[in-house]
Amino acid sequence: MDFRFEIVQDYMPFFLKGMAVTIGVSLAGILIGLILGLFIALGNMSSNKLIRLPFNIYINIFRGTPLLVQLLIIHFGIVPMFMSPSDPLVSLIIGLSLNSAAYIAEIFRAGIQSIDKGQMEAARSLGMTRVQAMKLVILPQAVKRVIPPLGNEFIVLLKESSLGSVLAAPELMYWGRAAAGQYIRIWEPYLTVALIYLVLTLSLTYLMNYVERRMKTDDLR
Amino acid sequence: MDFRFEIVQDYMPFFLKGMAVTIGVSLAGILIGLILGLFIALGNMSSNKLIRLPFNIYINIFRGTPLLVQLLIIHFGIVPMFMSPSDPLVSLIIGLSLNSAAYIAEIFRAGIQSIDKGQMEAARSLGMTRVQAMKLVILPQAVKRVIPPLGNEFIVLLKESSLGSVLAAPELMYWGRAAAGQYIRIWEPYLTVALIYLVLTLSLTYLMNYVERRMKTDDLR
Amino acid sequence: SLLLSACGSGGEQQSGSEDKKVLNVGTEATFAPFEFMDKGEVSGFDVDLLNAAAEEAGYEVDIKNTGWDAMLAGLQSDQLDIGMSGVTITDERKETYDFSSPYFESVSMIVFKEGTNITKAEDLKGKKIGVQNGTTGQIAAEAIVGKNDSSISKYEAAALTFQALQSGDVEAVVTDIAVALEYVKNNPDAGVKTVSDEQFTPEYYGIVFSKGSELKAEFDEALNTLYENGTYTEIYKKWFDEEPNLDVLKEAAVQ
Amino acid sequence: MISVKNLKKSFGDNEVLKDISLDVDSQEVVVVIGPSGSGKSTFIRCLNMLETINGGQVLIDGKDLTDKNTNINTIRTDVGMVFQHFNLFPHKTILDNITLAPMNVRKMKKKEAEEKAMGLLEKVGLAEKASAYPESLSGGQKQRVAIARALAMEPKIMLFDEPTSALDPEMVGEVLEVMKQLAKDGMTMIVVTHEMGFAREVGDRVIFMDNGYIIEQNEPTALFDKPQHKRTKAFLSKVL
Amino acid sequence: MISVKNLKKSFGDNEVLKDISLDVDSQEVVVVIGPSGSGKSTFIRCLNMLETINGGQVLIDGKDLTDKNTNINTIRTDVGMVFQHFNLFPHKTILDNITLAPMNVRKMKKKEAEEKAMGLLEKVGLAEKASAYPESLSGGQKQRVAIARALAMEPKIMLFDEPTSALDPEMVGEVLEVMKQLAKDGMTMIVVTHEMGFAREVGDRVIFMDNGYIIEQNEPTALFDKPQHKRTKAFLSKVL
Ligand SMILES: Nc1ncnc2c1ncn2[C@@H]1O[C@H](COP(=O)(O)OP(=O)(O)OP(=O)(O)O)[C@@H](O)[C@H]1O
Ligand SMILES: Nc1ncnc2c1ncn2[C@@H]1O[C@H](COP(=O)(O)OP(=O)(O)OP(=O)(O)O)[C@@H](O)[C@H]1O
Ligand SMILES: [Mg+2]
Ligand SMILES: [Mg+2]
Repeated sequence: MDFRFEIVQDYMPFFLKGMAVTIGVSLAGILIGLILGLFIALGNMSSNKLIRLPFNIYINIFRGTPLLVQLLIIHFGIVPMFMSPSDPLVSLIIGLSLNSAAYIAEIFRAGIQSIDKGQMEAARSLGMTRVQAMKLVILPQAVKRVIPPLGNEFIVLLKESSLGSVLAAPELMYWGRAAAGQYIRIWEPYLTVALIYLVLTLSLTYLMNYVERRMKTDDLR
Repeated sequence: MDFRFEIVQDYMPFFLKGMAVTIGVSLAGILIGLILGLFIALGNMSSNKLIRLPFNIYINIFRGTPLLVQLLIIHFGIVPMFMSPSDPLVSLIIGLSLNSAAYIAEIFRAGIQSIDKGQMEAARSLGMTRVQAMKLVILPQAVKRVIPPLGNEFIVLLKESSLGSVLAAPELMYWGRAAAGQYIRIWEPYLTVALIYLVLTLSLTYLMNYVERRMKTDDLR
Repeated sequence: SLLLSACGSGGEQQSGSEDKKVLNVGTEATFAPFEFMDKGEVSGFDVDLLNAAAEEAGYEVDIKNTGWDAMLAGLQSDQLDIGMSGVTITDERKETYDFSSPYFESVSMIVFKEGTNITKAEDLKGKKIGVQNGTTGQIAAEAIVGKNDSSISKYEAAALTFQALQSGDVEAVVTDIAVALEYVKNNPDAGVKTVSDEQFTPEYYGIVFSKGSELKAEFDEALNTLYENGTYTEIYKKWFDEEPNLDVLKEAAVQ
Repeated sequence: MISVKNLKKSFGDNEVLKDISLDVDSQEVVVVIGPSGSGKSTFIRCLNMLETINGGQVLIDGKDLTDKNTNINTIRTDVGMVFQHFNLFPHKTILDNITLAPMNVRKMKKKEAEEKAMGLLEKVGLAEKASAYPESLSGGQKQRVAIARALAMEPKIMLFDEPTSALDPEMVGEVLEVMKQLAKDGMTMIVVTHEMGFAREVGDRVIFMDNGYIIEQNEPTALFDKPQHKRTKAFLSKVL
Repeated sequence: MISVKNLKKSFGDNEVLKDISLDVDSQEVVVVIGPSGSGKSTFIRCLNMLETINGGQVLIDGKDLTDKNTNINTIRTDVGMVFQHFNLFPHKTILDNITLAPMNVRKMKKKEAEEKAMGLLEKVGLAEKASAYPESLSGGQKQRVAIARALAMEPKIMLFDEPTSALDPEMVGEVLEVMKQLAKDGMTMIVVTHEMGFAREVGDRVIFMDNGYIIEQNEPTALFDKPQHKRTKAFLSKVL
């Protein structure tokens, strides 16, 4: 099979631009997802069943349906209510945020529940309210536990942002498809794009491992 | 916006056929992924760095690149070398298996490492070899710990099998796209397909919760 | 907030009442040579034609590569005024959208690997066929072997359809002549042959508007003008290197 | 100071406390002993509402814990608790462990809280560890910090749940020493422990619990040397 | 039986065993005491190669552990080990816990292994628990099963690492009783423990370790009543 490097060359500026967009929307997605996810995790851990219910539904819907469908609904059903015309980048960021929030909520829940029960009891026995205990004692400790799974979630998000190409958000995969469409060839654009994703995710993996190792050294158990 | 139910009706037989295919390939994917994943997990936990290396590379590549690209390479690059004509269902199953194996390997590793170190020490101190200790003591206990994350992985797989539509594997999403192509309307097919995915994943979630609860009651700690 | 916005836009009064209205156009630019990304720019036959027609009708168009699904959703939610993406006119689709009068006669062509025994459309029977989902090629092939027949594989993009041919997934690809020729041009050593057949009923591409759009009449008229004044022929020759058959289009428009 | 009447507590079908009544005077030191699973921990956890009470009544300093209008957080500031496994906050320095609750619950000024904390650290002999993190402390040191942390809320009552049983033997002494001092200073204390020496020396009263009941109670010497009940005898014969 | 010469062991930069030499005769019972972190666990873990040895020599029944040709799995069947936290296999019944190694390592027939296991369970007084799972046992019962499990491999030497320090006080006695019986039957034993009563009654020799060295060793009465070394004195004053 011949591999026409000039296709890669031609499209490289676009791939690089697309890479920047990919990184940007993924970052935005994880950051907003973090805030939402924390909120959802806390709601989903309420002792009141009725309060838990909507959070539980949220998590199940966003984890249970394909992100593609979520993105379409958000881009064409929801965002247009606030913004016209809706910008695919905005929709993509919203979609990634809402979707990752569901996963991040579960990460937070696992992290919080992994903190020894004695910590909550000690805090309460000193007269702290539940909220104070959460804020001052549990969450600061949970943060460390959730960093590795959050790193994984970021990697997942980075790859899933490629669905933005369906909304024509000009991220990496969008340009891969554009190149494939122009030359009616798949290998050159898709292999290049895959390689760029791999570089991104590997860099992240190594960064994560580094952070984890550092955290272990100055672990304040 | 009008919603034309007759489109859903027209395509329902195809959606149901597609659903069966989706379930089938996902099941095949997770089963093969389990066997491969266990093997990779054990390899990746070897004390020998050189043995670990290839397993580590495998995991990083399959977790680091978009599944779409993996499927394309497998279907158009690799399977044709062994099989002619190549069947997209076979490629989809291979792709899902190889991809999920990477994630399952990490699930197994976490499960194995979560077993108290004392268990391995007790087994070794009785004269068991490493392999015996693994087989007789560690793995049987790890199995319980990995069931919940494996359930999650199955849900992920179920949704990701929708990428099979790119290879024209006749799974659920493929028929959704076919319907969308015929009527050039997206909401009827995609919302229906999303609903079917949701039903599948929710059923799985409840099944999983049930299994988890049962396991807790007859927990043999 | 009224106060604030008044302050914010203080200097520049919007005086564009005489400016041409800008129409939002969606397309899926992976269908060379009709529409594709030429290194970042949406281009192709459809693009040139629509620009000319809009000019004629007194509009400006903002053509964005929205992707297929997004184009449809955009039309249905009125975020887009026009869809222009080599969309085949069918009765089923007319229930949802309005189409301009036909602007292109799409004749299907069979592409197959050297050595495969295909000389006419009937030879497709019993063979595995690849088509691009929702295109004229699909309609043509389904006319021969039946709707949603299991011998037909529908791919999302032309590139995938041809890749499937290369890897042996399918024995024949049915697609628009222009696309087939574009593929052969881009992949000279692909080892494929092409054959066309009168039996393929011609299909027509139309510009897509949301149901009941006033634009339809204006663009129909504009297209007519382009046929008459030679602009259409010019654009056609630029992209396909041959003379268009205008009579066919006019005839089809009457139906 | 503490008045418990017919206290009942179940976990699901498992009735853990069956009918506990007890009065503890101000400045009294009560030692609770009994076999594993007898409900000792559950009992003292009920006294600061770490467990919800299923029946009976508990009055702390006159306030009824079973009354819905009672603010548990206020009660808890009156009742300090020391746990078997210390439960120090690992992400905070020793000083911050002690000042956290005074500053956030009592809204004490940082400076004031820290001065007070240093005073308490002095008292438990760990002033020089103020800026260390819990992980760098030995078990005995951790438990002394935990005591200081509870004292920082100026409780009227201190509860101890086997404060020395997670410690290496050579560290038991230092913790008991601090507790003895506390008793001498007049703190009202309820102590679950297996340290019979401590019970003898410091306890005003020893309570023997088994199977959710208080079986026997008496002055330490009397209880240890002349247990009245068969079960008390059986238990003491194993432990002494 | 056991001969340790200039044993050295480090974890990274942390030299935990600095220069340990010791000979243990057949049927001898050696008790090891010392402060937390002194290296007691590390020392006995070296004796069945749960830790790799960094320097010196260990001979078990004449076989050199530091020799590469020595099969550690064979050595380990000669050296039984009992851990502080029992480490029973939670997914196996008590009987299966005991028969697992004999059947898989010694390739014993199931029937034979089970008969033997029942004999051992009889010996530790737990025959009626044969088909129970570990979770349903008390700490003391778990530890007795752990001892039976180790004995099922017919070891020539038994190592105990604080076998009673994770137990509730009323369960300590039953475990020590089993160990006393074992000593009486002539087993060679090395026991890390804080139970000074046991050391006095059963030990042939007591070894005091501190900071990676053997500081002092003697007959129990002599060591406890007339410690020679300052550090021994300091330690004993805290614990006795
Ligand atoms: N959170 C809980 N949920 C269910 N059962 C519990 C819970 N806490 C304690 N129990 C049960 O209550 C009984 C008494 O437990 P408790 O901890 O009060 O005993 P204890 O006397 O403190 O024992 P120990 O000396 O072992 O600490 C036990 O049977 C125990 O299993
Ligand atoms: N796996 C390990 N990795 C690193 N350091 C270790 C490891 N095991 C033990 N150590 C260190 O070796 C030293 C001695 O530990 P060891 O467990 O042998 O002491 P010990 O005398 O048994 O104490 P204890 O009475 O608390 O059980 C300690 O400083 C400990 O931190
Ligand atoms: Mg207790
Ligand atoms: Mg130890």
